[in-house]
Amino acid sequence: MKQMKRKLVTASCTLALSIAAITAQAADTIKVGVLHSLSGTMAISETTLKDTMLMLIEEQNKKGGLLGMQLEAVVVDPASDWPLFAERARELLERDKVAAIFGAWTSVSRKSVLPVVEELNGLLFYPVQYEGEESSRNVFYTGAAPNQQAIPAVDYLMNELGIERWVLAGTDYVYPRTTNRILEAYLKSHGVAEEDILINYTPFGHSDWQTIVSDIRSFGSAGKKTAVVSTINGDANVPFYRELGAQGVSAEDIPVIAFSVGEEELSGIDAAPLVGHLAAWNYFMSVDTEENDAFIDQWHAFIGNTDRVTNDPMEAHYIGFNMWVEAVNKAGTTDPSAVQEAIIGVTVPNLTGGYAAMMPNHHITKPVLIGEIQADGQFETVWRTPSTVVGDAWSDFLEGSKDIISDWRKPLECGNYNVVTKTCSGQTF
Amino acid sequence: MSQSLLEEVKNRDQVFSFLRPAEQPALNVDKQILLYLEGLSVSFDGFQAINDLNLYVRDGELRCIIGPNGAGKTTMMDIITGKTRPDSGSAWFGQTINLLDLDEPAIAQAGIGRKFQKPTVFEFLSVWENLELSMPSPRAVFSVLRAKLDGEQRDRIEEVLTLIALQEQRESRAGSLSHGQKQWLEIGMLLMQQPRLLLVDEPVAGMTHQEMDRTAELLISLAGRHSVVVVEHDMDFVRQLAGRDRTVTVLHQGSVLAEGSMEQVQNDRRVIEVYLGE
Amino acid sequence: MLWKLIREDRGGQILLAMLLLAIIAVPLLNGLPSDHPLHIPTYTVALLGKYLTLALLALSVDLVWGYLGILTLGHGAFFALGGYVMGMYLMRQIGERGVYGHPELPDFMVFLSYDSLPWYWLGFDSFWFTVIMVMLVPGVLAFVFGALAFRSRVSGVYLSIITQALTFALMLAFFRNEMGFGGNNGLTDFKDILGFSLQSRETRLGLFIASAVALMLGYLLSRYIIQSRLGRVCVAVRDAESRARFLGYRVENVKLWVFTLSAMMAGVAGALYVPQVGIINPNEFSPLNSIEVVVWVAVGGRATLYGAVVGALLINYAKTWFTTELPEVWLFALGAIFILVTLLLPRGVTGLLRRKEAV
Amino acid sequence: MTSRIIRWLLASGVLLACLAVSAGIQAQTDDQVLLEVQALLVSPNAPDKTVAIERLAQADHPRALEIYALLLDSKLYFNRADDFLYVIDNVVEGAPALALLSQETSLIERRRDYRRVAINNAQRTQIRRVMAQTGLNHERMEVRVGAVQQLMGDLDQDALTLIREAYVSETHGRVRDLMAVALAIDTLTSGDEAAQRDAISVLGGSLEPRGRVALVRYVEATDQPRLKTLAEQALVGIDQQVRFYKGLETVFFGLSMGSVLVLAAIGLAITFGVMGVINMAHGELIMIGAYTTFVIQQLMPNHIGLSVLVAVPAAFIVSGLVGIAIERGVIRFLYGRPLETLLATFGVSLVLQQAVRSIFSPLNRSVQTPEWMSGMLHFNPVFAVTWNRLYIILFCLMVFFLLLLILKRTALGLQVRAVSQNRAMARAMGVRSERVDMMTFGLGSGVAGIAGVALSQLTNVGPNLGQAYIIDSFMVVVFGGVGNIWGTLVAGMTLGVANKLMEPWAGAVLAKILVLVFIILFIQKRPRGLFPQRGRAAEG
Repeated sequence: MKQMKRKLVTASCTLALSIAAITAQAADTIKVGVLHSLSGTMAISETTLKDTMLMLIEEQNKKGGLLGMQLEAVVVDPASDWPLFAERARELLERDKVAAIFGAWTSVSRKSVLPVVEELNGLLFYPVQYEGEESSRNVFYTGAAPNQQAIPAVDYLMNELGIERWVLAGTDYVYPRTTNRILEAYLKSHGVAEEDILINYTPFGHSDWQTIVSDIRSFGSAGKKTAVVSTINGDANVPFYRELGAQGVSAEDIPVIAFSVGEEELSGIDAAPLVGHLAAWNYFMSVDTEENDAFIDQWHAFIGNTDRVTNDPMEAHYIGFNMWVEAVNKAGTTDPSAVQEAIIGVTVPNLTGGYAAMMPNHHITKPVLIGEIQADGQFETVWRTPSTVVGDAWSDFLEGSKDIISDWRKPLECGNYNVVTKTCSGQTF
Repeated sequence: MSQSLLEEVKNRDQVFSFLRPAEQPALNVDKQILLYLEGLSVSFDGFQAINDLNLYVRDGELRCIIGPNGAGKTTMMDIITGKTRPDSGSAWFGQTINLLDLDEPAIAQAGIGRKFQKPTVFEFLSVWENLELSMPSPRAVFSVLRAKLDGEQRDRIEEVLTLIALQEQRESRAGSLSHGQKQWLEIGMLLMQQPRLLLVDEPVAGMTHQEMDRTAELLISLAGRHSVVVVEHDMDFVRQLAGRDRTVTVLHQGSVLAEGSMEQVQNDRRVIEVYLGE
Repeated sequence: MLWKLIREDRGGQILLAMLLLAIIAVPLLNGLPSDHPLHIPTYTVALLGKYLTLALLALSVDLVWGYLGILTLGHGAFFALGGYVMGMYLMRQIGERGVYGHPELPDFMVFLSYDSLPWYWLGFDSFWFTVIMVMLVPGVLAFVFGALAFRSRVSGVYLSIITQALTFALMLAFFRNEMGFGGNNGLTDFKDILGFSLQSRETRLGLFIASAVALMLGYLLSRYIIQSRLGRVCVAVRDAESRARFLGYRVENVKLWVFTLSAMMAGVAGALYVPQVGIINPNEFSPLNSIEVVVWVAVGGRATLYGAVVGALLINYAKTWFTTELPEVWLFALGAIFILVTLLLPRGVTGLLRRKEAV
Repeated sequence: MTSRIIRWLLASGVLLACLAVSAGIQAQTDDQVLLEVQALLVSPNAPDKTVAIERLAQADHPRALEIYALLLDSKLYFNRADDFLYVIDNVVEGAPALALLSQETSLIERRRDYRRVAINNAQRTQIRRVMAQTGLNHERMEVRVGAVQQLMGDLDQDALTLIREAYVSETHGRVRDLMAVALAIDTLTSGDEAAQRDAISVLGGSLEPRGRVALVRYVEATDQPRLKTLAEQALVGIDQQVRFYKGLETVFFGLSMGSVLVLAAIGLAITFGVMGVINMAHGELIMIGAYTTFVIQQLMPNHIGLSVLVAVPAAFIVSGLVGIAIERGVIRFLYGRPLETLLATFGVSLVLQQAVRSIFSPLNRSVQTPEWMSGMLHFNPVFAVTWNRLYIILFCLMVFFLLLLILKRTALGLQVRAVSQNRAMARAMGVRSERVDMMTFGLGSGVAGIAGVALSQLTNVGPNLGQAYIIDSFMVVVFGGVGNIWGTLVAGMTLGVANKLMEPWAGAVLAKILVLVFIILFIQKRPRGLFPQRGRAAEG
């Protein structure tokens, strides 16, 4: 009994002491938090981003660090567990006093972290495309908003391929739901009839696509050119594409355009039957620019494997990290408030031969690229927007949000300002 | 079914039957018969375990049942105690209680106790607690939650402890008892239950000769106040129990092959055939 | 009266004493200046509070698994339901402060263009209604499920697997956006509880104390049951179910009531968990979570009650430590713990310290 | 081949016209055309490539088909330094690059120097259309069907002329029917009432979706009431048949989903049903089977078709050995404590998952589908089944009956049944129960590995593969009745078909929830599943 008591006491003491010890550490480095799952279901996507961050930080240190100090990465594992994301973020900010956090994947993890970074006034750079409808003082969205991915993609299909009939297929969660609602409104505003739109939702990890692919085939045999806009997420894509291949749905008959399938996802699929299907991103590994070549070489050297691919969220981290570095240099400090002020308007090169600028709504400018899948799992760009597109936090096609704007510059300093009621809602501080 | 329910709902002059507490009629043994088994049949996957079985046990009788393996002895007990539903036939406890309407706890509360072939006691509870749980008392969850032992009940447990010679082990875990002691404890639990009918399945398996003698004595002493049905393999023991005038029933292939005194049964040609042919 | 419940329970005595100590000491230490060596940051307070709610969940599992022998692989469902009920209350508390500034509808409903609150969201603006529902919703589900399953004598492995099916079905259902619970994103961005900001130090301390008190009450209640004759009937049912039946006990009723009570405890744990972690999402229904809880109990020592608490604290502390320090090793470590504990420590880590065999 | 093109070109009015247009450049040699095409193809502008493709067709270039094929297979590259076209199989340093024009082979020094000549969907369609025109006379029936379908995508007069000519000499029924439909679609818009009547009857007798579309359009547009009625009747007839075949298709989908469930569950039915061991690591054994397939494909990259066949015994052995290791290392200490095996094997599953993450990385691995498993078996235009699903159903039945044979007819099976019914007795009879346990568990695990091979053809090969199937597998076994592998078969197929029947009206998510709720309720009604073991053995 006594032993047990002692054990419990020791356990709680170690906990308290370890926390005390770390806070006492001297601040001769600038800490950067990396918050990506290394275990659990999300590890499949997020591990790569952790490595990307380590590479970028290492590179920056080679260049002499930041403000004369070395950067130090603090890597933690939220283990694909959403509450753990919040806990880890709090740990990074309170215990490790990181200057910025790069991390999260999927909206739910970001939503979990959001209250924490707002409360502790941290900085979060979120690198994945998302549904929009959010703008926080403390979060910088370096992935695409729907108007930087979905809408240009539909424009392409409509104008270049003459698509008249649409299947909107997605996994049942907020990103596909919102994207599809925006697209539905957008399509209807372009004169597409109700019966020419088929919306379908499937659960996470859905593995039996026979019925849905067969439905798509019969929907597409009505004599009008049909396309599938896929917001199917993660693991469900492989069986989906395999079923498309098996049922002989070729890209020439019914092209499928995906927003969540990138080079890394394709590396797990036999891409040969999928040649010609499409994806809309802001970056493709195949883009032929010097910056991109350098980035790929750097990545291959860092990871020690020339077969590894690069993808869009990696570019988002590249841009986000460089923007943060720039802003810190501009502000002369890593103090989050100063960086928040300094970062708006910061412009850094992206990897596709242009520049990305941080806008007042904490979203960035991006070109939109449409690529066709090639047999080797790469994308070939078939179309790109003539100029970059500004990320729109609040969609103009949704009833609730079309009157809302976001501007974090003084004097407005509001992420959701309703221009009709002239109020700034949802800001607790 | 739904029709009659509907009728009932319309008829508002009485309480709905499903709201009425299920009342058990009192035991009635006017005809001196405690247990009626008539035309029972049951089969498992085509195997006819019980086949048109008819058996009557008189109130206060000690009845021995013998039969080769697979004769249906245990299945018969299962039917009486509600564990197995027969495919056809009827089983009545006294004249008023239809056993086939009741489930195991209800049958136990109606006054039928059962001892298993393999001694089954609550191994993680002490001997005392085993007996405490066997005591007849309200079985509803909340009564059990608040139940306390009163002096009279303690005396009763002490009494049974003495009877089964486990006073020393009262605080021991039942799991730590020897095989024979477990058999005794189980019998003790049956006694605590104060059933009208005791079903005893191979009570002396694994007992020494002295223990066997004591068990026989005990069972014989119980007869009269309780009816006792003993299923046993051990012929010596059955002989001891049945004495000269108690009825012995021989089961074979799920039905009664012979019935009578031990002597009659032993000399029955069919019985000899069955046993020798085995 | 209370003392009687734990008179013979040394583990429980120590546990309750430590909880009492924590209730007094943690706020004091938290009040120390932050450079003091014994200062406990608010972050740790919230973490400890979370551990305590998980310990309460483990306790509720031990009650049914340790004493009734029902290996439930779906207790996470009751925990999550309690959490969702509390989450609904917290969502309603946001009021006009949502991003769309809608006076009544939570953000995700505006987002999915609901025009009014679904009926099942009504009433959750009242704290007391929520408190009742926190226990009632898991309780009713457990009661209905238990009434069906125990009456049909589904037991052992079959029961374990249908509890798993239950929580799996609920997980899929809550993932659906049509359900009106926010789908995959769940409920989040809570602002305050009973008018106190969830981000303030005082509220966090308050929630920590509430969790500790809930755990103490849960422990005492479980002890009360275990000490009574009902507790002995439970053990009897666990070890020889048909014997208990032949003694006249309505096994299904015993199981049903204890199971329901345990589910309500799990619901309370979930309700306290959600404000401290700030999010509730269908993943809490994941069958793997429920299995993990069972393992906490096994690690701590089954059928001891305090063992469940110790196991929950131990494994969760290990999880926090490993996923920070050695993320790649965490699953190996967790897997190894499962295997080693079942093979080598069937009585759990507290079994090493126990002299007398517990029931 | 080339001669056939020429023959056809001569016959074809279309390209005669083209040739006439290009008469001015008749003098150009083939090489000049190629140079022109090369310049167009290396251009970054997509329209230039369209012109290049057209140019090749116009010039009736002898290498046109070859270049088309290279473009479709994306084997055509250009060097950024010299802007020449190269044929490359595999762009890695040191691999050969064959210059398209000079036919000289060089070695790749830097793979970044070579860029693929990528074409888009529109150009792919363009190429296929050009190739379809020759395909109408191809010796293989499938190619001819494909060609007609390709041309039907855009039925202009040229295409119709070609089809009409080919129709005369065509002998194969299916191709003729398809051609007839194509011609009827055209006739429907002609003014001749008798011809239209015939066309309607042709279209009414066909299930070709394009024919149906033509009828629908005709009904909408026509002003001839009698023909309209006829067309409407034809449509009703078509729709009735389509509904019937849709129903058939749903049943097939259900059976195929069911066979996946059965495959995933049947190993569990042995370990769980026969031995009473709850193996939570079962899913990971499936995963190991799938990874074995991946490894085998890596080992024999040039024999993908064979690799899947090799993978079946390999996966059986690998998973079986892992299973035996689990049995020897963990489970044998826990017999008679089923609930504790659950916890321990859950630990094993976590370890295996993380091990796979460490060895193969957390990314999904790509397993290729062999040629013989891809494509579809067409019964008619609205009903076709995919070969891979068909093979998997057959495979599932094969595995099932093989197992049945092992359990019923072999010494091992006899011993397994003996041990599962009465361990002590079997031991007394001289059965070495330890060995039987080991073999049984190995058998169940090996079958899980085989299931992994099948699943690798349908879904992700990644560390989460096992988890996705473990709950479903348990549901199938419990629903079918523990200890009865017939039950597993019936249960898996039932659940698959039920799921698929519900999916169209309930959606995939709700269908799955309903199935789960159904199982929960069913277990209340029959606590021991569809085919329970009865009698004394079941009480044990």
